[in-house]
Amino acid sequence: MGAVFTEFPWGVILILLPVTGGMLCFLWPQIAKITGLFIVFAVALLVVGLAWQIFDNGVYRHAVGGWGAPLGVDLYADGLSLLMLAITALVGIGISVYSATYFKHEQAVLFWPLWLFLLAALNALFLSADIFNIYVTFELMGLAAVALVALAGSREALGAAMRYLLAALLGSLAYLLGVALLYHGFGTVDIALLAERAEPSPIIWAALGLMGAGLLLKTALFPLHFWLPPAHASAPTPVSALLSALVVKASFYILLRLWLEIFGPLVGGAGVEQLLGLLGAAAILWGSVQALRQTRLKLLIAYSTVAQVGYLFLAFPLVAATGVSAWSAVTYLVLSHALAKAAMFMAAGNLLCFGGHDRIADLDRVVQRLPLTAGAFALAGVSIMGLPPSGGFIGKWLLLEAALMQGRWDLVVVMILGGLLAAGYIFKVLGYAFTQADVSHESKAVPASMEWAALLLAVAAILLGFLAVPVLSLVSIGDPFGIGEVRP
Amino acid sequence: MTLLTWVFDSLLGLSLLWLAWRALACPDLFKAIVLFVAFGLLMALAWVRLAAPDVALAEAAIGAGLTGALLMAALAKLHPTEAHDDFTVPPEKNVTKVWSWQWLPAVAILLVTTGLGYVVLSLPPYAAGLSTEVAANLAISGASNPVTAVLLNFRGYDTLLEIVVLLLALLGVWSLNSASLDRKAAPGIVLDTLARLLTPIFILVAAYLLWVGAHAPGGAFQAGAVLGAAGVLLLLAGWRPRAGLMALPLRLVLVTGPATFVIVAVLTLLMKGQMLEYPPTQAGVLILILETAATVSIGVTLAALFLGGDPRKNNRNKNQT
Amino acid sequence: MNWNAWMPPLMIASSLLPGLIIFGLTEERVRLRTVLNLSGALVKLVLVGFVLWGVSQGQQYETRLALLPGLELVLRAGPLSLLFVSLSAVLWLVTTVYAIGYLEHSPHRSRFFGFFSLCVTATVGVALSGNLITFLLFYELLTLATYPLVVHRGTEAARHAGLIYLRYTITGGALLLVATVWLYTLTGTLEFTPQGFLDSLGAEHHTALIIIFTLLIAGFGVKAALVPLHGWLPQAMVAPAPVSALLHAVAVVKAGAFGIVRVVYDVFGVEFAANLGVLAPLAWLAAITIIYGSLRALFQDDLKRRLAFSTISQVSYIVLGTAIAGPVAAIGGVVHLVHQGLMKITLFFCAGNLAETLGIHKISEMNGVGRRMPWTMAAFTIGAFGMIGAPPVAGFVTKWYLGLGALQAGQEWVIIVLAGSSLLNAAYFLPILHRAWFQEPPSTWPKEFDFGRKETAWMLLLPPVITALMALAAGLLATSTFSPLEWAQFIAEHEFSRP
Amino acid sequence: MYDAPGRTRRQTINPSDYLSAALLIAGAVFFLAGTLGLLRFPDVYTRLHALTKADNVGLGLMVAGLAVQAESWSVVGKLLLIWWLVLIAGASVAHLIASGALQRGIRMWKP
Amino acid sequence: MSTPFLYALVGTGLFALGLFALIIHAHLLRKILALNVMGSGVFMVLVALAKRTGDAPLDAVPHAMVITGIVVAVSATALALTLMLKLNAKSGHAELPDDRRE
Repeated sequence: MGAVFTEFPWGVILILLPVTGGMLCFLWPQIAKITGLFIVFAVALLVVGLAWQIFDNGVYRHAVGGWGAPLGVDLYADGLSLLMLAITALVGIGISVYSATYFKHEQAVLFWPLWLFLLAALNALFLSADIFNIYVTFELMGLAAVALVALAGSREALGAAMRYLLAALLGSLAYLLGVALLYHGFGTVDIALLAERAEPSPIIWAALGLMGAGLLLKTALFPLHFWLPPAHASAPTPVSALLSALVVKASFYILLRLWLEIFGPLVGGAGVEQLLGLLGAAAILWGSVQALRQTRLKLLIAYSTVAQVGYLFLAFPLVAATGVSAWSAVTYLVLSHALAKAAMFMAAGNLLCFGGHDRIADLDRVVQRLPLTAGAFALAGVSIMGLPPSGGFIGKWLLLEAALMQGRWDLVVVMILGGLLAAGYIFKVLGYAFTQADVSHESKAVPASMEWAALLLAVAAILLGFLAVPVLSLVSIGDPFGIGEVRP
Repeated sequence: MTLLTWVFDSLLGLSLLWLAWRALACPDLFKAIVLFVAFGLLMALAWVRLAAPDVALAEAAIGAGLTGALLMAALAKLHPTEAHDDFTVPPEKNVTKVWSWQWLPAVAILLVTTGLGYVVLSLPPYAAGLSTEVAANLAISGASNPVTAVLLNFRGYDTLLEIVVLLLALLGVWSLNSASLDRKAAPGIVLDTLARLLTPIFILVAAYLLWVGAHAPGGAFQAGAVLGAAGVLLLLAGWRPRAGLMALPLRLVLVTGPATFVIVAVLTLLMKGQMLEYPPTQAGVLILILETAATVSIGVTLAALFLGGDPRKNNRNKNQT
Repeated sequence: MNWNAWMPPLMIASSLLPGLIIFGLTEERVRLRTVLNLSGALVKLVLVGFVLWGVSQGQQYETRLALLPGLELVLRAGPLSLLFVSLSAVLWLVTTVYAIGYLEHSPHRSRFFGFFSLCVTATVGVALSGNLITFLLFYELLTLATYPLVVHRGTEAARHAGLIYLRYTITGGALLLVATVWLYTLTGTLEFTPQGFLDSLGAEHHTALIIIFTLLIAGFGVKAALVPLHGWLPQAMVAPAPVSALLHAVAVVKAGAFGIVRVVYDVFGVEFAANLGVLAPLAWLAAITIIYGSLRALFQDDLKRRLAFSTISQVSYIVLGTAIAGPVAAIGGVVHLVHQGLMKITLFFCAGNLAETLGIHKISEMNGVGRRMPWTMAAFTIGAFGMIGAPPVAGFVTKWYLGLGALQAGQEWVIIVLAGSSLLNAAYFLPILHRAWFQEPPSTWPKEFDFGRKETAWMLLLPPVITALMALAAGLLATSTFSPLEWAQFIAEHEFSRP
Repeated sequence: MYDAPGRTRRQTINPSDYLSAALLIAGAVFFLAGTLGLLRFPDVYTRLHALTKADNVGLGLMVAGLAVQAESWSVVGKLLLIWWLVLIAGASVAHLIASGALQRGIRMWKP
Repeated sequence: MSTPFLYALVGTGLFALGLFALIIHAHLLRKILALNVMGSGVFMVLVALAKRTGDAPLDAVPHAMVITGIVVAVSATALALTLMLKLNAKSGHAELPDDRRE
């Protein structure tokens, strides 16, 4: 029995299953919803299987076609990949449950196949060990995401989708040029082999510049964030949640991987980390201030994503001396932001559905009238602000610890300011949510499953605050950060 | 390298740059597209010079041909009513934004490009890449054309995902737009005849490319592109498939490629333990099966992309009203 | 895991679970809600009693939960914790009764009682915290749980007050976070230890430690309403009366003061802190706050605002007692935690009664109200005398020990502060009493509600009377076993002296 | 130009090579003329005229020149097929463009 | 300069041209063209440098990658064009809102 579990190719099925599901939804639209829900739950089970396997056997490597690198493409999963897959599955379930009632027939038929293809792309991306293969998964992810944004159909959404598509394609092309240089410099596109063969050279710098720029554009790090707020704000709600929670993280994950495996050891200490940290700090401040200035809820949340992405980059300059806590902080921030931001967008979607608008000043006592949704927003907000007890708090604690160990007071100040600004924009919303508006609006009932999906994800973001020890030991399997495994 | 080839290569390179520049800068969008198609054809020539005939075929068929057709169709829909004396659409106003700081990106890009050029030139003059690995395993790959071996065997996983990308693009297009299935009025006898005449030839050529791909330049993508071109021609001639075929049958054809890939992936996973690991003796057959399925899907998908919308949606809407 | 380890979580759960269930109830389920509230409060009381007895017998009650690698959540029921827990448990019961009466006809009661319970949960958590990060966790939870209570009325004014409240508390929380993390990077532990855990740090860290101390005090000082961080407190008066009572007497303000006590005694250690030279400025700050609060109170006509400034002044007695750095003064400071709670909650209950029964909000409207509501005003009088420090009410005991402790520590100036403050207290409370008892009542009250023959609803009347009696008892029976004073002495023996 | 493995290059020059060269050069001349016409003629109809006529003949000559070099008849067949395809495609498209231009009322150039 | 490097430089030049056009032009059709030109540039770098094998057999891996890339590019172009048309139908402009010059 055990052998079946430890030998089963969970990782491969994680990619093939959603692809199959997407095709089934495409072929038989009438069963799209059922298929979609089934696949998403099955994917979650597969992730559990993969986790079991990785826990037993250590890292997972699958040589597609039996060739192995450098000739073939490898799939690879360590603790970090596993965690990304897990969060994708978890948020995916929340989003699917939400979408099952959110999308009505016409849109539902379109949503499910696109979402399943996106899920396949995400899984493939987190499992890929091959930089060209990553390019293909990026395109799969990007096209699916753009089509999903455009599902909203409004003029704003179409414009935002267009801008998003252009940015995504530009990012991909820059990335691909970097891939070309790396391949011709070192004769392979396998990450592990590149890590072995690469040595400091102009090629490395050019590849870092190109791939870095492309990935930063996709990750929407300030000042390359211009495409994100309109896209995330005007997309259909579950799509906004998907984009902010998962898609942005995917490109960050690749950036992190490449940095850890290839670029970091070669160009570390040359100021790249400082630049990333600086941009991260700027993103936190700029994104937060912009969020504070918004009068529309979804735009506010989108700008909050811009700010939260900044936190992820603060870790880069802090790694040199404190390895463990800075990367652990990043892991934790990624996880908690995924959960919290998905919950927050869903809550915003519920409010939009309830009142027919998302003007913050007219929220009109939704705390009383839509308590589950308001609760979801508040709990997600706690994590975003980094208040205890929440996943966001753990991430912020670890990051602060790293910054203080290095005496980086500038970053400490930015983090604290970011937290205060976050509190500012979140309580701005909550304040109006408690307050009676001047004009009362008609309201529409919100389906219970949409409220509960948001609330449960938010609760998960809070509970994450108590799971740091197991989660951090899980992520250290395979030593993705090069600092040793922490086995409980 | 002889002087002649050097001159030729330099001329070709400069022509490419010049055509690209004109295509991007010329004020008339129609001309820009024509120039872009010409650019694509010259690219195909460059691929031949670079000893990449497979890429040349793909570029000519997909990069220049189908992309050009898509661009033209889009332009026609963008300005559907305005007819012009010189047979083109009106020049775009404000072709380039008159920015006083336009020099800024120009200088930045120039600097970056110079750096990139330096980096490219810093590469060693000889590098084997993966050529030895490919050659060593070619015999058991099931195809003697190394490009096909890479596409369908060594890196077959990329191709699986790529075919899904194509399907996904169609899904995206369909989610945005619906297409009419009404037969266009009076396609004209010449075009009609041409389409009737060429379609069987195109199918024949596609089959040939597919078959030849195993050992010579060609393969599923080129064949699919030719098939797609046939579809484009038929659509241009006003031909429309029966509405009844638009639901499941069309979709089944569209997913044939990716579905076959997935099935083969699962089967090989079960048999050999690794996804897409073919038994050497059956590799040739499996590749042929995969390529055939892919060709059909690619061809139909490309034609459907040219149609530019969901034919079923339109049908359904009409039934409702 | 033995049973003792279950006690601290149970004490927290006894208010958390009812709170969570209440959130799920509809407005109409009044009876179930009341049952849940009261049974939660009673269970907590029983648990606290049990643990109190256990601790006095030398039992250990501790729970640990790994939070981060190398860092744990620690809940420990020590003597000092229990003093605060007992106060919270008792006053929660009383306030719940009062709140049920007070909010009888107002909307959103499920939400109110839910957050109310959460608030108590956070307070108990703050009390039981065994290290600084646990403290921080519950301290922030307290901020979050009180915000909905402050903005409960849903008016524009409430929203504004909530904003100001958050501006102060969240900033304070951020300072605390920085200080805590910084401390952790220096020491690698955050465990509350009698006499502190910083002895081992060399002199080169002393500047950093002074800054950390300042940050911590600033962080806690926000909730403890130390001048100049007190600005939110008068604003928060917009909340319903039970909330004000809770904020002022039990939860928020006390959590801040308690935090300062913890920092001085269990993080830095009195001696270490005194050697660092940080206690004298703290004492001065407390003294300034005492005088400033009293002075401002003098000029308020709004009853609740006057009480709010009085709170600012009174809570700093606790800080003062802590900062004087002597064992006797420490007893005075710690016991005031309880005494001030009992007295101030009485006063706020009474203020609420006046508002709910007669529509009185201003002191100038209180002429002759003692005749109309004798029981309420009797309770008010006891509370007021306690605040002034007149024997035999509890407040006197505090001031006595503070003065004695100051003399013992050689800080005579404190006596002047105490005397001045008492004079000012008298100056702003006695006129109220004079108006209430000796002026002629007007022909009509601003907004009178009919309660038949009774002066007001019994659920509103009973709580202030009980708390007033308790304040009286705490003073009269100060030397009996299990009196707050005895317990404070027990704490001083166990926690503040070197083992 | 395509260096496929297995194919050997002939190094000596045969008489047939001269024929090829002549045909190819002649074809190139026609292409050049056609291109000039496309660029310099005044309206759409005359340009079409220049293009199709010159293209067809030019390509035919090219095909002939290459056919001389062909190794097998199947290659010759393929080359002829290409020429034939271009012929009918060119003719049809020229017709379509011209009729489209007429439909839209574009007048013919008169000197 | 040998053929591979010559074409690789042309490839970087195309990339740069495309990037410049992508930035300065407002019309979406032109932006799409620009992206296609950029893509061609990248593909050219990929294939050109693969010719550096000397006497060894050709390196087919980049060729296969470029074929994959071409298919991906046409997919993206098709989606982008449809999106542009839809946007044009809704807003009357084939330009992004911020880029439009009034």
